[in-house]
Amino acid sequence: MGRKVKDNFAKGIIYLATGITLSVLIFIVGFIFVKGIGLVNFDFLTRDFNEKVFYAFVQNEDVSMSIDEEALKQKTPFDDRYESLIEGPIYVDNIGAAIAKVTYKNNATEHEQLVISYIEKNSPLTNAADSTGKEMRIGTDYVIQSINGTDFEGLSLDEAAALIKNQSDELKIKVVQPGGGVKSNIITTLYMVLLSLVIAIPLGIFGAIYLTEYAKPGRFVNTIRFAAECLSGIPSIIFGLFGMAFFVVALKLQISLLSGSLTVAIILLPVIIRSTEEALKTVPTSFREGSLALGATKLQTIFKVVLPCAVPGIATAVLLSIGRVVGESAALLLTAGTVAQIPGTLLSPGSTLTVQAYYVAKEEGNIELACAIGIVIIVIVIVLNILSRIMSDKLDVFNKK
Amino acid sequence: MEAIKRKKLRERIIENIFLLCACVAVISLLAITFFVFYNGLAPFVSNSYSLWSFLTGVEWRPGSNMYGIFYMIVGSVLATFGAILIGVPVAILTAVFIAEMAGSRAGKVIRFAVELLAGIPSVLYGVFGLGIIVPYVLKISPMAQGESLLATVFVLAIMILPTVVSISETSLSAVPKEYREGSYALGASKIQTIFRVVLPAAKSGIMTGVILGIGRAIGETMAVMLVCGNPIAGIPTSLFSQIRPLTTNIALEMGYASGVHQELLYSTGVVLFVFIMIINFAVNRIVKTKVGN
Amino acid sequence: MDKKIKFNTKNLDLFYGDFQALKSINLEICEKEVTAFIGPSGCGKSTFLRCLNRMNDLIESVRIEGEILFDGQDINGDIDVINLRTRVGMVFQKPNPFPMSIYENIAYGPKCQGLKDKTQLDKLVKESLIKAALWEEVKDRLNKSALGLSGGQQQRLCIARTIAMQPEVILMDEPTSALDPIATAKIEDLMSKLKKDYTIIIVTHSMQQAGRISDKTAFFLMGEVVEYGETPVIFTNPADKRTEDYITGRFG
Amino acid sequence: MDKKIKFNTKNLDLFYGDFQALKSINLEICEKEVTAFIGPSGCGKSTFLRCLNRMNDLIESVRIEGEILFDGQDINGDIDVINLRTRVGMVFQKPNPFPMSIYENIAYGPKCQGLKDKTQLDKLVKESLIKAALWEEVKDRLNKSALGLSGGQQQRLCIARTIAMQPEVILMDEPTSALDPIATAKIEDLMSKLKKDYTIIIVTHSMQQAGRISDKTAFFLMGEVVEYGETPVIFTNPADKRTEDYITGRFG
Amino acid sequence: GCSSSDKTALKAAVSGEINGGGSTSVQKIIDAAGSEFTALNPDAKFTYSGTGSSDGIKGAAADTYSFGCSSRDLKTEEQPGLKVATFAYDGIALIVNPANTVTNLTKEQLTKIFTGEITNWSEVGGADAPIVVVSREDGSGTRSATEELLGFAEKLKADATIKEGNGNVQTTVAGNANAIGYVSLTFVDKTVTAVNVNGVKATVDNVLNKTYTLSRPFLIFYDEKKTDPATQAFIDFLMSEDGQKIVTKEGGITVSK
Ligand SMILES: Nc1ncnc2c1ncn2[C@@H]1O[C@H](COP(=O)(O)OP(=O)(O)OP(=O)(O)O)[C@@H](O)[C@H]1O
Ligand SMILES: Nc1ncnc2c1ncn2[C@@H]1O[C@H](COP(=O)(O)OP(=O)(O)OP(=O)(O)O)[C@@H](O)[C@H]1O
Ligand SMILES: [Mg+2]
Ligand SMILES: [Mg+2]
Ligand SMILES: O=P([O-])([O-])[O-]
Repeated sequence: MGRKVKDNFAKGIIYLATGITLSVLIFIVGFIFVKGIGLVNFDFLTRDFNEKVFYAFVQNEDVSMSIDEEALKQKTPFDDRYESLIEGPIYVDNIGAAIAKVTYKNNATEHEQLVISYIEKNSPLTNAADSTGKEMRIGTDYVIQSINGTDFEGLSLDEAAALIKNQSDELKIKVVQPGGGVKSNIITTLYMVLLSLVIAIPLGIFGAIYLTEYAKPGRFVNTIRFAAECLSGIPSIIFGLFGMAFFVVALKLQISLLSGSLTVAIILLPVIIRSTEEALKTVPTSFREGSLALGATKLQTIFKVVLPCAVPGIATAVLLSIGRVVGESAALLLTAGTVAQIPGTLLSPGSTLTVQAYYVAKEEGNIELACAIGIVIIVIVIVLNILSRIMSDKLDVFNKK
Repeated sequence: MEAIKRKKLRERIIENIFLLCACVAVISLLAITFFVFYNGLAPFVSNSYSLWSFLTGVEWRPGSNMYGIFYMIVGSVLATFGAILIGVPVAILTAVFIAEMAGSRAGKVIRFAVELLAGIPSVLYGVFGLGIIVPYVLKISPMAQGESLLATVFVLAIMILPTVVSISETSLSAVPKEYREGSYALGASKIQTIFRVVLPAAKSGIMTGVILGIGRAIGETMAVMLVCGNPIAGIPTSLFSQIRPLTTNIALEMGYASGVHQELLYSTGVVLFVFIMIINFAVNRIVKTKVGN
Repeated sequence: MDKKIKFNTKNLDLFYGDFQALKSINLEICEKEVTAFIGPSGCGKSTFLRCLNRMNDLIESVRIEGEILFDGQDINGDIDVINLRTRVGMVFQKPNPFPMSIYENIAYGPKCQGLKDKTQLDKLVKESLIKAALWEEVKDRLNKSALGLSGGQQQRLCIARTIAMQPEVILMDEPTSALDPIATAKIEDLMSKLKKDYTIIIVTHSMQQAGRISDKTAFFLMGEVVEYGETPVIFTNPADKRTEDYITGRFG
Repeated sequence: MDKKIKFNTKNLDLFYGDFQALKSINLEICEKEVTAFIGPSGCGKSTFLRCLNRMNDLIESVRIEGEILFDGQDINGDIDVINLRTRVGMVFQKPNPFPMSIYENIAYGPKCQGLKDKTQLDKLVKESLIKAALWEEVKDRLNKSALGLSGGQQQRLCIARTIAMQPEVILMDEPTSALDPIATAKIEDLMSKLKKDYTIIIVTHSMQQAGRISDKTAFFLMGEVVEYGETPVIFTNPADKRTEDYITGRFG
Repeated sequence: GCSSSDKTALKAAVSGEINGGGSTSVQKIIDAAGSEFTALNPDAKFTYSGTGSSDGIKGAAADTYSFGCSSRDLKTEEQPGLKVATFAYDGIALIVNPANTVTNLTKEQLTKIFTGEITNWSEVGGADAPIVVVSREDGSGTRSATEELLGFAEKLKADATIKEGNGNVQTTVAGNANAIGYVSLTFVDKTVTAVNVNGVKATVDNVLNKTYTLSRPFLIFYDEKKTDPATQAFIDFLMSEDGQKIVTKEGGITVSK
């Protein structure tokens, strides 16, 4: 039978296409996970990207060790992907902490350094202050570089320990908080998502409501719809150009979180408008008629009947938008910068995870690190996906019986 | 009476808020358009560079005052076309599978997978392209490098999948079930129902997805930058030639360019812009004439 | 005894774009009566009915000429449409309950008018459902979605929803075409009860129904009102040949 | 003279999830007759009808137990559903023309069966439209979208579409509920003509219609067939008290 | 290393925002100096955006950055109003894939390779395979320094692969057996091989003793009239002995010797 053959052929092609889509996904996600998973751990998520140097002012005060030598040996808080133990640890009484010597190496550099491997509970290090007198934290795994102006470079572990012991009164210790993590990028990403959605979602949804529910078909609506269509087609690099010239330079908002999120909000507008419009259009006219015939105002009709029916569609729009913000790179590169720090104010620069991944791939050629950041991004995307799925199922009025 | 008046006033105010929001889209488009065109047309208006050599030149050497983008236009168009050719059918058929053929559980899983694919930033596609596709193309290529039109096409084809799939799928699911019932009752098979009734009924939504897909392909920058090669000159002559799409040209040099060089990068943006407009117009026309009767 | 005229249309023309769907309609509809519109498919009954609560506002291509006076006031003039629609309720041909619970469907209109008191709402919902002969079937699942009801139940829900608004006029567009005879009979009963207080205008395709329940009948044909008068007269002694032919089933 | 039995259901139960919509239905439906299903709203008429061409396959929550024999073969067994549906056509309660031209709507079914010949298709389209009493109204706009037709016209189009398939059985779910009496009369006429060649099963809410056109009538109540037999018998001398009550309008 | 006592550090403490930008090649050094500087001055906030030399020059002039950095000399038209200081030197390494048998190239050969006159490794003593030229993007300081040193300015072969960033060039070369590219000496690692130029190995020492001639300065510049105390303090720090120690530690070549 000709039709059966044709149908089976078509079915085969459909299965094939779906298979391709799925295997592409598995392949990509697999690639990212295989390459990057080795780098992802708790430190990766909780540390800043750049290492940070501190001068800590500490009172000299003898504290004896409360654990035995064996237990001290077990304490190796450093990251064994980059660092391997050479000597120690040795416990130093007058700072109430143990230090160890390790080699640090990644694909470009290789050198020796001293790290703090253990800190006693009442060690003087626990109430250190920085040079302005503010309280500061020193953790295990911090690199210790000099004491009272004397560098440890070239010293053996014993010499260094002796040097520390010989100091009296106040100690000025130079410590380095290790970097290599993406905490600041995660936080910047969340800020960026939140800010741009707060700007774009009301604009987009209300705009779409105007287009579908109020505007009479004509030149004006066509203009807006066409504008939205064009906006959705404009590459984000052009938005980046615009954002750079308008927000950054003309409005003097600097390369900053605010410039970035305003730019991204414009990118999001058409996505939200279009999807919301589509969602609103699928709400049957009979619902609107029914509501109006009951003496509801247009606004009541929209908010009580039409919007609730369109919620799943709008949730999809929001999801797409979040994906877009998380995934945006070209525009943000030009408007929010590549600085891997938590933006202190709306006007501070900051790099999102994606920008960071791009930067790492481009500048350091470090595909593993880019993939590790990719894993974090994918996990965030999955979590958001699940959340919005749950939300939209909860909100779908047609599902309830 | 007072209450009615107040109610009316509120309705009016909120309607105007809605209108205002809708206008923001237009205003931002106008602003961007004005800004890009103002800068992009300046060199031709002030005659500091000839439009003709800009559009037909095949070499881009800012230092030697050579700004030809013809080879970039060809590259962009070919890459987009190739990506659409591969990506769109796969995407639409996947959408059909999800909406029409998969059981509710399998459908959910695949939809989730597609949304996941959509959530992966383009940069990671670039990293993937750099890590897998470029080396692979290098293996089969008669040329000595893997950065090529072909690699770009593959990366872009993958990147447009989720956009086209999810929008097509939404519009397929929105087709009323009465159409399907009517078709089945006439002895049509599932496949016939899908291809003759459901797909045509969802046409406008699918087209929207395709437009967005084209937009994504032609406008993609960062992922492409890592796999296309970005040569200084040369019209691509085979799938294995390197290309320099319009977008990466802008992204590579915008950071520091100044004067005519900067303006001509905006001009590159104008060309991109015009392409998007043409595509939008064309697709609008197609959708209208097909659905109109 | 002459009744008060509720609706009075004068030379009403209606166009869908270029297509003229209503041609110079002049009708006087009396208060507290049931007026039935009959006529072949596509003759403009629904279109006319939708003029009376300005439901055609929703269709872009519609253009209306002439006057429709409601209690002497032109409803196409400077009036409050919302207010008009609370006074002129409507039940549609296809049941269109909102995708909310049964309770919310009924409470929707009153809530939109600002009624918030829970006890009052509860009472209103119950009364309306009883009047629409649906209470017994749904009283145990008021909080379930209305979409789970059968077609007939859905339509009765829509009628209950309209009744809950306590309108002056109820427009019904083939309201019983999805109902079985028993529910139909109940609705018909209800209508005769309601007409003591309300004006009811009903489009129907069932001549029997028109005969049974209506006081006046208008016969539409190709956008025109061919004949309008007391129902018994129209059915037993029509003035126009076309009416007679239609009623006796001789053309179409 | 005993007619051949076309459909024979044995202890048919149907569940929507946990809700049992049909309870042990045993019905024999004869060839080349009109069988009418009547009963109050929500009693399962549509559900049963949709079993006969396996339209319920489309609803995921449906579970069926028991047998439905079509020409002696169990249609829930290992049969070709497509083939079943070409032999058992269906017209729905709500008109559902496809969003294509009128011509394409009618030609759709035959084309799906592989008919490509333009002249044959043209002929088929015209014949079907004439049979469905729609030809005169649409012959000048065959290439216009079917969605522009009025409700009644749309429903007649759907009937024409089914007729074009030349099925053995036609299932109709309140097919005339959206039609005016004249179109209804035409369809009823058509049905009595068609029953010479086809088996017709119709769900109707109009007792009069059932009485006028059907040879046999089944009375459904809450998912059960209370009574089934020759239409005149059912209407004049029902065996079951509930049937009598329903027919005389005494309960619901 | 000797004493810079805590007292001086306390006295010198400044506050304010310093945001620099420009060359990516200098980023390691500048970031390290910046974090040392903020350790000494906890109230100062320091950021540096690696965007390329030309952007640094433009940004410093336009006042979007408090200071800019470049990895090449300023062109005369870029000079006006900017105060410029050289804070380090760097070598440029010509890198090939480790699988490549070519270990030495003359400057002339390199020039010919980058201009496309030599297109096959066999012409320079390697295997019979096409040469894939990898270059930096147009605004890169590394690129213009290399162009100038090898004399192929504006003559780069048309089909050279253009990659943004030092790391990107490096991975491309690492992944393609026939590729050649150039990066800052501070970037070279095991994944690629730096070829000898005119027989001289690319090392910091050879740059210092001037036998390896492919070297260029790292510059920092700012608008003297607009500069704030924090920025000035940072630049002073960078040029100080402590600052120069960081330069050496991060693989650069100090200007103090
Ligand atoms: N939105 C519309 N646009 C254009 N024409 C329309 C529209 N609605 C109805 N018409 C046309 O106007 C005429 C009158 O339609 P209307 O729905 O009022 O008929 P009706 O008498 O209610 O018929 P039925 O008994 O089938 O419901 C018909 O010819 C129909 O095709
Ligand atoms: N898809 C469904 N899921 C769950 N329950 C359903 C579904 N469709 C129908 N029902 C229920 O099954 C019962 C029978 O419905 P059915 O539509 O067969 O009634 P009917 O006799 O055709 O009524 P009507 O005259 O109103 O069309 C009703 O109680 C209805 O609520
Ligand atoms: Mg009608
Ligand atoms: Mg039914
Ligand atoms: O990034 P650059 O140092 O090459 O400008």
